[in-house]
Amino acid sequence: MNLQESQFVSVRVPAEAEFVDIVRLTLYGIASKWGFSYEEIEDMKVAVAEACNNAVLHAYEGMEKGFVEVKFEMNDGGIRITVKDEGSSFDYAHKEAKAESLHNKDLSEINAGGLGIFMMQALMDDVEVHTNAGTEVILTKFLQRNEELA
Amino acid sequence: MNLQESQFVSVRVPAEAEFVDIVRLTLYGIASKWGFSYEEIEDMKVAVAEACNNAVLHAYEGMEKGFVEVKFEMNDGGIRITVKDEGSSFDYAHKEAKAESLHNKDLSEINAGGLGIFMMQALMDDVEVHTNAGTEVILTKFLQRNEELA
Amino acid sequence: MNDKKFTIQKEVMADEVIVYLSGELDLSAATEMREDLEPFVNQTNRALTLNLKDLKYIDSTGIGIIVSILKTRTAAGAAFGVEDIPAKIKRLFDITGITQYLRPSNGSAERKEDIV
Amino acid sequence: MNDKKFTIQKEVMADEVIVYLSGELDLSAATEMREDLEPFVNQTNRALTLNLKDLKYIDSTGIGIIVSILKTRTAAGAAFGVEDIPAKIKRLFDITGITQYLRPSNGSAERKEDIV
Ligand SMILES: Nc1ncnc2c1ncn2[C@@H]1O[C@H](COP(=O)(O)OP(=O)(O)O)[C@@H](O)[C@H]1O
Ligand SMILES: Nc1ncnc2c1ncn2[C@@H]1O[C@H](COP(=O)(O)OP(=O)(O)O)[C@@H](O)[C@H]1O
Repeated sequence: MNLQESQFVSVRVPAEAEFVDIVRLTLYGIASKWGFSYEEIEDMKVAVAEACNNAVLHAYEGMEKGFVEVKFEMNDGGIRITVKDEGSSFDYAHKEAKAESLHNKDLSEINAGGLGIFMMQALMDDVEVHTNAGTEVILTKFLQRNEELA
Repeated sequence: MNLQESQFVSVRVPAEAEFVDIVRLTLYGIASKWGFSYEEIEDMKVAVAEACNNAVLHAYEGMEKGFVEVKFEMNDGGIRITVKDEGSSFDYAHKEAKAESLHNKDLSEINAGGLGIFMMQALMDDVEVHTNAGTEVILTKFLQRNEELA
Repeated sequence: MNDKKFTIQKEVMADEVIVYLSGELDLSAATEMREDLEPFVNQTNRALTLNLKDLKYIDSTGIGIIVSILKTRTAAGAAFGVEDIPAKIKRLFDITGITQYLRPSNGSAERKEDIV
Repeated sequence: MNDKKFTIQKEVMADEVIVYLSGELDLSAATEMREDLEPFVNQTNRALTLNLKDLKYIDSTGIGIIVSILKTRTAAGAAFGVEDIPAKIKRLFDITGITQYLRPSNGSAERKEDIV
């Protein structure tokens, strides 16, 4: 599986709202090629879009808009999707601690934002975030194999 | 139009046959966003695939398979698509001189290959090829504007 | 930029507005949707219903807009409902926990009784 | 690699084989198509017809395969035809100049008379 492991596809778009659908389209092509189900692809589409939306909305605040680069790698276990921007960093540990759904909340307590990180975590098997230079969000989804193939 | 001119999308895939459809998919997303018609997009799909096929088949002969990178740029006049590999170079002027269709040929004279460069030229408004380090094929399609917009 | 991937259609009646959302409600559609619906969100004398039958995609951006409409309508004591939610959209509503706040609006319930 | 984007179906009759190509005939499908059709290309006692009704994409790779089948069949004096060519595929056949060599095979012509 060495060959497979070194293979990747990447797509780079301007950090603007109207290009996020290009990333979703590329994801669709790759993930269906690599054997993910319709439902899994839909989940990944939303998770990847959340990471791209954050790059569009938050990464380049107060500076010139840059790019978002999304890299898709397949290995034995699943797909690893890296969403990278070159914007300003932020305190992920702090934001992650606050990431939660609207369950068990009263309507007056909830507000319209802050669901992005929560959604990524809910929809993927693993979420890792590096904020050294810009932000790098690494989303992993395991490939469910058929009994026969296992 | 300065902003538009500096915007580009790029996609990078392994130089293998099964990834060329990802490039076609990305092209579809970009070109429909940028206002090209269904027919124009179909023409561009084939032209871009011809350039990618050549990178897959010829660029990395006798060496380790590398990547194909495809860059889509929109400017006032149209779309500029650059298909780039890092493989061995070739004599484009020589190949271009031989690029022709099967019209006016007898069946016994024709063979199954050699249509790629001809197709790119027939389907795009402009084809430019640089073969300094690897190959860079630059395909241009003008955007037909409506009367009202002109 | 051509190729409309998100569209909004409205059916305006005496005591209810039904808003049909179709296509992909993502970040690039958010401003349009907010601006387009604002007058109806603020009209408290008419029930407001979002019909999601033809909605193909939503993410936290769209869910955020729905939450904000919900809060405005609730604060104003005005009817608001969401109907015909496709399974794949419902799944995201369940995951985020917005489902508990969504029910078909009164307006839409009456409308359905009328038809049946 | 899942998600079959190109499929080949064959209808084998006493004196004709009709091969239905559907989906995208690109470089990644070329080897499969060549290997799959080889025995029928070499069977000169049966007419060979390619039906392209459901073909959505072709490029010089696929056109090259058709040219090579055409040359083999012509050299062997065996019937070969291509039928139901969608407009967008026909356009590429016209541009490359392959159209002049393609006609429905005898087999297919007789078949049609039988049916009508
Ligand atoms: N790529 C990024 N660059 C800079 N800041 C980010 C990035 N991604 C997330 N953040 C920060 O984390 C916060 C939480 O993100 P999220 O959970 O997606 O909710 P929302 O985007 O709705 O605020 C954001 O408000 C922002 O401050
Ligand atoms: N990216 C490339 N790298 C190296 N050689 C190339 C490349 N593209 C084209 N060539 C050379 O140009 C020739 C003609 O290409 P083309 O017209 O597409 O026909 P075909 O690929 O069927 O031979 C190829 O056979 C090859 O020798």
